Amino acid sequence: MSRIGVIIFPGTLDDVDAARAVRHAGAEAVALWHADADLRGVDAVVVPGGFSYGDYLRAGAIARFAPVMGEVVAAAKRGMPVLGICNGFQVLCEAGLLPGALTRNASLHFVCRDQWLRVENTATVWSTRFEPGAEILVPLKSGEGCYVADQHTLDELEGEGRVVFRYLLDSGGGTGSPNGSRNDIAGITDARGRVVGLMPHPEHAIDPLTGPTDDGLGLFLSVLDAVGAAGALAEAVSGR
Amino acid sequence: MARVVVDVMPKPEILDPQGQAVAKALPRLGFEGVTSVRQGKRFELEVDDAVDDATLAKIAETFLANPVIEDWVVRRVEP
Amino acid sequence: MARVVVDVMPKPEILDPQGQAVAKALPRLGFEGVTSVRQGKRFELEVDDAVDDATLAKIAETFLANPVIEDWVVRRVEP
Amino acid sequence: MTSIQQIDTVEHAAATRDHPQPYRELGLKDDEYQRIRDILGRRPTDAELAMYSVMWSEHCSYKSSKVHLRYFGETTTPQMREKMLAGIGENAGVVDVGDGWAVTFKVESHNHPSYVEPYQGAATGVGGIVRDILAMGARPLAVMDPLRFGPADAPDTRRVLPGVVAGIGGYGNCLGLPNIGGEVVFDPSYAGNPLVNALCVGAMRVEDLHLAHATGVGNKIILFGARTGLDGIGGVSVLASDTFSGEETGPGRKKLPSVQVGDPFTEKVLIECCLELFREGLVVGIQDLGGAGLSCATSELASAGDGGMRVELDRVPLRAEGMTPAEILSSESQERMCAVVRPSDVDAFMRVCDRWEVTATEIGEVTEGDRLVITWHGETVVDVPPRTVAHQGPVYRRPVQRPTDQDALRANIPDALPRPSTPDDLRDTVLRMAASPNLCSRRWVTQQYDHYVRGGTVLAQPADAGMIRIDETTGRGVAVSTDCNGRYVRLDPYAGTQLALAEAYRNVAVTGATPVAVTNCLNFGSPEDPGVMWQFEQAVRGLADGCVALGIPVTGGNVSFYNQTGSTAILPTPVVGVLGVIDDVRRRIPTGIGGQAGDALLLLGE
Ligand SMILES: Nc1ncnc2c1ncn2[C@@H]1O[C@H](COP(=O)(O)OP(=O)(O)O)[C@@H](O)[C@H]1O
Repeated sequence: MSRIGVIIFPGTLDDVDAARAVRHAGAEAVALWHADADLRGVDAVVVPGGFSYGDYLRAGAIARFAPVMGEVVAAAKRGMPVLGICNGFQVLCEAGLLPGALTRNASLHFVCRDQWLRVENTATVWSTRFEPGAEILVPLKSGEGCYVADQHTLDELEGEGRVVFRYLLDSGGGTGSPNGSRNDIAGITDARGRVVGLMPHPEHAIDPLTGPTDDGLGLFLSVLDAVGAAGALAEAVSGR
Repeated sequence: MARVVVDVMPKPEILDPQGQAVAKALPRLGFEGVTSVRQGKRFELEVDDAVDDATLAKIAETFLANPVIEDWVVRRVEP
Repeated sequence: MARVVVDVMPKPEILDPQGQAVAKALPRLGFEGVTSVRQGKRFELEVDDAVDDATLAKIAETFLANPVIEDWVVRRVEP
Repeated sequence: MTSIQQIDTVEHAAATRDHPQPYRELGLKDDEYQRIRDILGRRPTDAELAMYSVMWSEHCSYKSSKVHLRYFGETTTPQMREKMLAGIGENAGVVDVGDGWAVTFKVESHNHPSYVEPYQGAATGVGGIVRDILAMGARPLAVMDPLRFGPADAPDTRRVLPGVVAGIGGYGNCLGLPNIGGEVVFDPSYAGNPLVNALCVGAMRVEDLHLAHATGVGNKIILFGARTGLDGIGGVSVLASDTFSGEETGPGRKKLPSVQVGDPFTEKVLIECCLELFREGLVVGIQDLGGAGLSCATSELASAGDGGMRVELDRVPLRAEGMTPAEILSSESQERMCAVVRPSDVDAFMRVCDRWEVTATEIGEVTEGDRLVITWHGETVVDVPPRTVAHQGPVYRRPVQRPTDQDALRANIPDALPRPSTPDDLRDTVLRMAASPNLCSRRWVTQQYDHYVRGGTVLAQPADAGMIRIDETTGRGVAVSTDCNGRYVRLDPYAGTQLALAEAYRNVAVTGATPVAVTNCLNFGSPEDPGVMWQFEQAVRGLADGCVALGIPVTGGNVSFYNQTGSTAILPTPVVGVLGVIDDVRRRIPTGIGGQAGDALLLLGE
C-alpha cells in the first residue's frame, strides 16, 4: 500500500482530515512530526492546514524552518509529490518550493465557505483524475488566502500553465476571488507538476456527510495513481 | 504634504504572543543572543500640511491604537 | 545589551488592504487630509552586545520579513 | 521591586491584628471581612485577603444565586440522573451517551470583558470554556456562541460586534474547534452591556473522566501552560501599594488594565499536551485556571481532595518582574492548567510537556491534614482551611419582589397594533421582517467561523442545531442548540424560560437526535434589585420544572449578574443549551424543506 505522510507542526489543525482523506483514497497515512528530520519512507507528503506556531509572525514563517521541512524540500527536489493545503500552501511558499506569497484577505475577515474552483491543469501528479476545466466545490477557510506575486512570476505561472485551481464566482460562472488573489489564483504547481499548493481544502470534501461534496478526493486518488505506478515500476525494475 | 509614522506597541504588562513566538523561534533557527522580542504595528501616513499634531494624536489614539492594550507614538518624518 | 528596531512594510507594489481600510475609514470618522496609509509591523528586540549587524540583517531578511512582499529596515536605538 | 521583607506573612499578620486592610476596595462587605477574621482567628495576610475576596465574589461564589440553584438538584429525579456522570458543582456536566462514550458541555459568559475589549474579551471567553471541558478529561470538539448586542445601528454595537465576532473566530479557528451554532440577537437593553456567552462540547471514553480532586498525600501539584503575568489583577493592585490611603507614589500598580490577552496557539498546544497526559494515565486530578487563577485552582483542588496542600508560590514562572504573592494568586493569565501527579509519574509528565514545548513546574504537593499552606521564599503567606475559600463563602437570600410594572407590561398586548391587511401591506411587512437585524441571515457572522475543521461536523449554521460525529466507526454523534428569547422572559420569566428550553429541545429533536441533558447561562441584572431577583427565581423554577416535564436533567450552568447599563437591567436572558444524542449521524435530518418535488408537507401541533 502506498504511504502518504501528513506533517504535524504545533498548531496544525487539519491533519486528522488530511489523514482521513488519504485513507479514504486507499493509502496509509503516516504522521510526520515537525521536530523529526525524517520522512519515514513515505511516497508523498501532505502539508496540512491550520495555524502553525499560531501564524503570529506571518503564516508559515516559523514552520518552514522545522527540521522536517528540510527533508521535504530535499525530497521535493528529487521529485517527491508534495501537496500544501491552506497553511501548508503558505509554508511551501515561505520555504521557496512555490513562488509568491499569501497575504491578508482583501476583506480583512476570515472567510469560511463552500467555494467553486475550476481545475485548470490536469497534468500535475495531484490533478490527473480531473477532467480539464472540471468545476469542483470544496470548503475554503482562511484569513490570509490572498495570493500575490510580482508580475513576472504571474506571467510565468500563466504562460507555463502552472495555475492548477482558479476561484469561480459560481458553478458555470466566471472567475472571481473571495480574497483578492491575483488572477483569481486558488492553487499553483512547481515547474515539474509535482509540488502543488492551494488555499481551499480538498480534504474536507471527501464525504457529502461532512463536506459539501466528495470532489476533493480527486487530488488524493491522482497522487496514488502516480506513486502507485512508480512503485510498481520500481518493484519491476528491482525484481522485488 | 507630510509623512507621519505611528508606532503602536503592546503595553509592557500585556501578553504579547506574537513577540513571544518570534523570540522562541530564533534560537531554533540558529540565532542566539536575542533576549526579548515585542511585535507591534507601524503605520505610515501621508497627510496634508493642514493636519495638525493634535489631530494626528487623536487619529492614533482613537483609531490606530487600542489604548486598552497598546501604547503609541506619533512622529513626523522627513519625506 | 542593545535595543534594535526592525520595521517591516509591505512593498509599494503590493496591495495593502489593512492600510487601505484605515485610509477609507478616516474621513468617515471626521478626519480629513490623510491621503494614504500603509500598515506594516514593528519589532523591538533586546539583543546581547555580541550580536553584530550582519546577524541582525540576516534575522530581518530570512525571518522577520518576507522579501517577496515586504521591505525592512534594521536600526539600533538608544536604550 | 518588592523585597521579601515587605511581604505580609502569616506571622506578621498575627502580630499586627489591627493593621487596616483595603477589603472594601476588593469588594468585601464589613461582615464578610469579619467572617474571614473569625475563620482564621487573626487578620488575613494580603495574599489570603486576595484569595478570599476573589473567591467570595459573586462570580466565583454564586452567593446570591446558590439558594435558588439548589432547586435544580431538588427537582432532579433518580431517573433523570441515570445518564449523568457528573453534574452541578463540577467544572462541567457529563452525560453517558452510549457505546462507552461520555459527553461534556457547558456555557459560560464573558460579558463584561467583551464590552471593555471586544476582541480579547470574546477570545478569552472561548479559551476559558474550552479549558473547562478539557479539565473534565475530554477532547473539546466544538464551540457555539450565543450573543446579544444593542441595536444593530448603535455606534457601540459597531465597535463591539465586529470585535466580538473576530475574537471568537480568531481564537476558535486557531484552536481547530468547529463553530457549530449560536445566536445573534439585537435589543436596546444590551446596548451598554452586550452578552458574550460561549459553549464548548467535548467527548471522552467514560473511564477517562477526570475530576478536579487533589488526592493522595505526597502527590505533586504541577502548574503548566503559559507564564503568569499581571493580567486581570486590576483590583488586587491596591494591595501592592505601601499604604491604602490612595497615595499616587509607591510601588502600587493602581492603573493596571484588567484585560487579558488570549494566546490561542498556546492553548491549542496545551490541549494536545493534556490529551496525551490523559492517554498516558499521568494525571490524578486536574483543574483549569480561569477567573481567580491560582486562588481558585489551589483552593478548589485542595478542598475537593482528601488532604491538605502546600504550594511554593515563588516557583511559579512569571512574565512580569516584582509580582507579589497576592498578585500571583489573583492573576488571570490565560492558557494555564494545574494537575495533581503521582511522584513516580512526574518525570514522564515533564517529558510529555517537553515534547509539546509546554512550560511545566512543580509548585507543591498534597499534604497530611486539611490546610492549604502557601509559602513565598520559605515564609508562610497563606494558611487556610481550603473549603472556607472555595465552598464556604457567604450565602445571601436576597429580597425578591415581583416588579410593580409587571402587570402593566403584560396588559400591554399587541391587539391594539395595526395589522397589515392588504397584499401590499403584507408584502411590505414580510420584506421588512426578512431584512430586520433579528431575522436576516447570520452569514456575515458565521462565515468568519471555521465549521469544517476536524471533519466531524454534520450540521452547522444555518441548521436548527449543530451536530458533530464523535465516533467515526459507529457514527454516534451529538446535537446541541442554545436558545432564549429575552422578551418572552421579561413578560413571564417562568414561562419564558420554559419556552427557551422548549425551543432548544425542539431544535435538537428535529435533527433526529434525542435530547438528554441541559446546560444554561443565566444572564441577569443586579441581584441587589428585588425585581431582578424575582426574574431569576422564576427563571430557575421554570427551567427546573420544565426539565422535569421533559425528563432531562440540568447538568451544569453559569450565572452572570450585574448586566445592566446604569440602573437599567438587560432583558432577563437565561440562555438554555440542550444536548441530544444520535446513534448514527448518517440518519440526521437536514434542515430545510422541499428536498424533492412532490414531498408532502405536514404541520405538527396546534
Ligand atoms: N453567533 C453565532 N455563531 C454561530 N452560529 C450562529 C450564530 N448566530 C446564529 N448562528 C446560526 O445561524 C443559524 C440561524 O440562526 P437563527 O436565525 O438564530 O436561527 P433560528 O431563528 O432558527 O434559531 C443557526 O444555525 C444558528 O446556529
